[in-house]
Amino acid sequence: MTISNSNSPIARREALQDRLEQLTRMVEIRAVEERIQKLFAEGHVRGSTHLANGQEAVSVGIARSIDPDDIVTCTYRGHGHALALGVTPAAVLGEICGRVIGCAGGLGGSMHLVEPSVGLLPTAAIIGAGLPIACGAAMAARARGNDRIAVSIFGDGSANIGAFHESLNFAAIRKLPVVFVCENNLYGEYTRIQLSTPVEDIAVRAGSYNMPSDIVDGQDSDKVAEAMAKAVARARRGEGPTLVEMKTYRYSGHSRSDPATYRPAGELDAWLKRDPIDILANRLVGENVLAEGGLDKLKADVRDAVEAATAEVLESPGPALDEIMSHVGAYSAGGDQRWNFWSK
Amino acid sequence: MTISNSNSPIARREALQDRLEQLTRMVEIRAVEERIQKLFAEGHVRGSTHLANGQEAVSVGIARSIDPDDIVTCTYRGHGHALALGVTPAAVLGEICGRVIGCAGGLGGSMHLVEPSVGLLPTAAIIGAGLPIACGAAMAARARGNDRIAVSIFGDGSANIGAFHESLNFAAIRKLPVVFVCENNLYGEYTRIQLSTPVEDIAVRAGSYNMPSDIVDGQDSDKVAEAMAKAVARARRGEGPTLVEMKTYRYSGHSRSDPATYRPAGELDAWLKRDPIDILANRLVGENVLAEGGLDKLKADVRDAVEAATAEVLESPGPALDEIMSHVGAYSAGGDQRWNFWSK
Amino acid sequence: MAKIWIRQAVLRALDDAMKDDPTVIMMGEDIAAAGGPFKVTEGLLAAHGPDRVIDTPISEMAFMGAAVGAAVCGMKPVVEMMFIEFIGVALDQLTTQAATMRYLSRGQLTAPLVVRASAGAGQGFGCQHSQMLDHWFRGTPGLKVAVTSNARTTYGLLRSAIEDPDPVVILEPRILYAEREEYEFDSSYRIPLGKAEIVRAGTDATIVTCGSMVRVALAAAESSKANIEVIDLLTLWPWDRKTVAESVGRTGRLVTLEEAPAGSGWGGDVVSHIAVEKFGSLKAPPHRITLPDAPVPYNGTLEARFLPSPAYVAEQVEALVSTNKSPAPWWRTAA
Amino acid sequence: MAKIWIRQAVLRALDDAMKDDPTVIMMGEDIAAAGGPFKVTEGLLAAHGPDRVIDTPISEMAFMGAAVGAAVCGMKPVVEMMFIEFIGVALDQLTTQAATMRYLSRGQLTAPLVVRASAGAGQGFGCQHSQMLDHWFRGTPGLKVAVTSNARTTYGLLRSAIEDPDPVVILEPRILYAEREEYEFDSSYRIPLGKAEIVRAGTDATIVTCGSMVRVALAAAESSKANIEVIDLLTLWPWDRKTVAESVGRTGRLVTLEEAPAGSGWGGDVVSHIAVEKFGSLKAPPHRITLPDAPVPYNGTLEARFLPSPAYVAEQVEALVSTNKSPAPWWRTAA
Ligand SMILES: Cc1ncc(C[n+]2csc(CCOP(=O)(O)OP(=O)(O)O)c2C)c(N)n1
Ligand SMILES: Cc1ncc(C[n+]2csc(CCOP(=O)(O)OP(=O)(O)O)c2C)c(N)n1
Ligand SMILES: [Mg+2]
Ligand SMILES: [Mg+2]
Repeated sequence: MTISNSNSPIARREALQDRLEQLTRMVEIRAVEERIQKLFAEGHVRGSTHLANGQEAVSVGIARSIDPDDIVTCTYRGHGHALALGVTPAAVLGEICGRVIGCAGGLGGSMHLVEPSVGLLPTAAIIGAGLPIACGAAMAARARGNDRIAVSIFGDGSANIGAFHESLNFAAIRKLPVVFVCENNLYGEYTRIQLSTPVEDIAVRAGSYNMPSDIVDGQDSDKVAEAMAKAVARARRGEGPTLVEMKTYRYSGHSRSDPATYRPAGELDAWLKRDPIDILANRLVGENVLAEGGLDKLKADVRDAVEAATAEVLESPGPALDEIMSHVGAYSAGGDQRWNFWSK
Repeated sequence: MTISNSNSPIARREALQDRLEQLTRMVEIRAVEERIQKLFAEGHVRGSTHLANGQEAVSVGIARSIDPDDIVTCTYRGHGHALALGVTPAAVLGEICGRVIGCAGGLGGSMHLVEPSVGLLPTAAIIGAGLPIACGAAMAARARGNDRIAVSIFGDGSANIGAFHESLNFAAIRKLPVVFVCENNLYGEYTRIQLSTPVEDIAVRAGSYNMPSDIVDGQDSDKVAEAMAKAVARARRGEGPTLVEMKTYRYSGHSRSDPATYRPAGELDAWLKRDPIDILANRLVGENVLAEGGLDKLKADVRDAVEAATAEVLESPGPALDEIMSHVGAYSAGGDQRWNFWSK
Repeated sequence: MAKIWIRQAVLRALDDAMKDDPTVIMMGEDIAAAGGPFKVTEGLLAAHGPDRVIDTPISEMAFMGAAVGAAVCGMKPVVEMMFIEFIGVALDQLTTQAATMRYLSRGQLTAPLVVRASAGAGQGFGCQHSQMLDHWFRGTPGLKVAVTSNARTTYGLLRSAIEDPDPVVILEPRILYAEREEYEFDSSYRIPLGKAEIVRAGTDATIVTCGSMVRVALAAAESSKANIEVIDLLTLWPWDRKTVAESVGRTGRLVTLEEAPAGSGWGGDVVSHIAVEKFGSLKAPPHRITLPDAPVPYNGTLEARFLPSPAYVAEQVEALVSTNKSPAPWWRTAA
Repeated sequence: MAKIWIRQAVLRALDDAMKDDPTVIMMGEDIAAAGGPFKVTEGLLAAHGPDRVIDTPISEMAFMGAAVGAAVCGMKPVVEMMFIEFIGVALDQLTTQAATMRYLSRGQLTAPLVVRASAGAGQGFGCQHSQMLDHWFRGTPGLKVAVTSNARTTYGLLRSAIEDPDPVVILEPRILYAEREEYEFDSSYRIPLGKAEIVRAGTDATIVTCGSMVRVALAAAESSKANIEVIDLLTLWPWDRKTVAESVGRTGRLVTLEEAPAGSGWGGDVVSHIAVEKFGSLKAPPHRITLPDAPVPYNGTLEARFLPSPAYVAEQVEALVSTNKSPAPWWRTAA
């Protein structure tokens, strides 16, 4: 369990090839989300924050299926994805608490996580914004003669916005190496998908673009990884984009203060019975990777690590006042500090 | 052939129930388009103008299938639709020549035709803009407890813009009484549909919204009317929207100065063999509505009428200078002169 | 007089407008069943039904455009943009379609819709959820823009906007929703669009401001040695040149307090107009207090510095009054 | 020196930039196979291939956003918005995503893209295809905006924009494309963003203008009794305060000539800045010559009246110089 303690996003990402680490990371995501909830109550978090507990298998299943070189765009509901991709708990928690230690130095907040070294572009707070950006990243990869791909992660509700349609069409006609991942957690904010979307499966929309699609059990990280591997391979072969729909569920409300009273009785309980952490843990016991009952120990260890990261965060200062003006344009930045995706 | 001489848009519209008038109107549209081309060469037309010759059957087929009370939104390629809906040749030509006699008094120009009395909202110069507006018109009709419907007409290229997707989804989830009509003339500007759109039939996109669709021979006005009647009836019954795709072709280039060299050899000729005017004329001969060879006489008569309308237009003055400031807001309008769609 | 949350003033204005006019309908994301992300539409669905209070898919272009179509056809749609930034995916429908409807029909058709949006900074929503963005709308021929500043102006402006025969944008500073204040509803109360209000009389300088900065200006005036007049501009377009010019005529000094960077703030237009109208008669150069030219920071300390505070405003105005010279903003010296 | 069409200056700038920098790519509707709706990209496809000169579907959000993604990942995308109004369906990607990329990554990532668009009135394209709309972008932290005015500035600004490490909007007055003028290409020629140019020296008044209005100002100056200095502002944000202030310091009078209604024109910011900087030393009130607050009319006579003509500008400036008072615009008296 030492792997999780690495502070290098790249090392954390590479570690995900390890079976146990896959489980550990899902447990870590859950623990971080729970800690954020608490930090919110303790007054350390401003604005809003969008937890993704229940959706950990999607995050880890994606992250283990793509290279650190590949580019990822995702939404404000991005804590889990960021952690899975390799961003450290301290960098995630730090950003959410507005500290220098945060991945955007406390300037961005919960909706704007970023880590170029593992391909994570700043997560966007505007619905649909990440999809065309992923298309552009894919264009760049192709122009560089490189087999990198781009992944864009968004929700079921986001499949009703114009950018979804334009992006899928654009990627299809240009055969771009993009994987569009729709996390269908059945709700967009407080609205159940049936009330906003006249089809049950977002995946059917791929037909409008002559694009292959897949519908995946998003609670099973192995199934997620399997579907991703297929779509990623297709993209790398230059055959174009795929729309992959992950059927999943968020245990919490939409954002911090939402008690999610709009959910029908019993729905949450049914999903809890298929908890992604339990599903993988049971399988790992079968695989002899995890000892019977080892999950509890794992959880405790991870919780300790997250607690330590939290302590580190709470000791970290906020950004200096002159950070306000330091990253507006090249003129304000004191020289070019840009990340070069192609230097590796 | 006296019907076409009526100057009332409503009377012109109602006349379309007559078989011969259906043909006459198509001939009129063709003649007006040709006259516009000439007016352009003569220096009477500013900016750009988008002819729809070859697509007359779509215009007339739609107009005869809906009531003057129904609302229509369409694009800058709207001369034919305006004439079919009832706008007079003088009002269309007048607008394109920027004269007071024009349907927007010369303030709008070729891309902005309008005639509230027959339900034509100002045609929009921005791709996709008319689709959500039609949804809103349909909402208004329903709110008024009325069985009016809305029709939105747009091109194949417009089916790639975000507003298309959002509007079809919105109309479907609200079961709005809208008919979405896609005039698939195989090109968006100078780009063949295969280069912008990975599916051959726009109609398949209805599947993304669980919406019925239809693919229609757009050169046959009776087929157009038949498909429209079905979709309109469904909308009036409160069962929701339909996407109707008209397979058609524009004989001219995209806009005034486009020689359309991007078209494969023989394509235009093949379409000319299925000219919508000829198709209907032949059928009307069979129906004993038109005498053998009567089409030539009809064309000559219509050309004379269009010439007369053109003369009237060219004698009409331009708008007065104070029109610049007279229609910006209620404060500038000298009282409320608004059209009440519900007074009828 | 009862204390209410300002969000209740929004709710009350919407509810009263729906009661008075059956053509008023509402559209937006989660405004109906959930009562609105900021709870400003709570209870409207129950009171007016799902045909009038409408939850939409996440499709700003569709529902913004549907509002245009419904407005043209005789309804009075009130659209909620949850955060004003979201109209960045649908601006065309408002500024290019709705605003030209009257013109393109020579006065026969209009689009009398209202776009209401929460706007502004101060709560840690980050740089994509914290702007005012009135510059996207201001000066668009055919479109009006107003900003609310408390319960009374919220009620008065919203009712006027809904009754206006042309399209209107109402920006509601989000930070005010959860403020409580004394306010007695009067359902006939209206604030005419285009009229500013002098909310504090003074003799040394006129602060022209709007939105949540009105509170800041008033607090600055309270604490300041200078005797400051404060104008709540209320409508940013078309704005009330007469009230501002008369006030500046009395005080001799104009200060704009804007929640926007200088490059896009409404103060440019105000200063440029008053500089002409009062040329030669001002005691000091007109002075603009704006945000720095930077995105809104998330961190609380930075965001608090980013926004003009009462102390900073008082300091700036006092410097202007005492020296008759424009004081520098903090961020030039800080960087 | 050879005579060229101004559209050729666009083409030459794009072609040279693509030759010099293999990361430069182009996207837009019909820019490749068809050579562009205004023929400003003719031949680029043949010269640089379909991977670099890209025809897009009618999907402004997709290709504007793709430009952001490609820019972040090391390309230099140049996007054509055929008419600037079309960005009304895609503004978010430019002002909310591209402009915050550097900030949200603390300087690690930027979106060095260029949006080129044809803009402005004068050719009868009607009110939805004839605006400048610089106010949608101006003052957005992280974004620059410039306007071309002839072949030389077109070349110089475009090259600089493509080399800029941050996002830039270049507005090209459409009416100029078909103008011919003498111009010698120098592929090393650049106009630094943020720098204005004095294009005519004078002593009585400074006209600050940009775009196609530069020609109007120069013609007005030629014909006027007043001795007029003309500044081509070139970059609207950030604009060159120094050059303007120095000029006005010499002439004592500031006139802005803007192709925009007063409520959204850039002149507000210019006047408000200069009114402060030159407080007490101006001979006359700053004066703005703008468009009326109305949509652009289609009819040619009306559109010609709608736009400031050289005669009108000369008349306005002469009135200002001779009376030291701001003359009224024609449309108040006309209506
Ligand atoms: C353009 C835009 N419209 C609306 C919102 C507000 N909003 C934030 S999250 C959300 C729901 C998104 O639902 P979904 O796509 O299913 O993602 P989830 O939150 O379930 O992960 C909405 C409407 C936004 N951020 N941007
Ligand atoms: C948002 C937007 N993007 C681009 C344009 C420019 N434009 C005008 S017509 C056109 C082609 C439209 O093609 P299609 O929808 O097939 O209609 P058609 O012209 O064939 O009738 C384009 C790209 C526009 N008017 N609006
Ligand atoms: Mg969801
Ligand atoms: Mg077409």
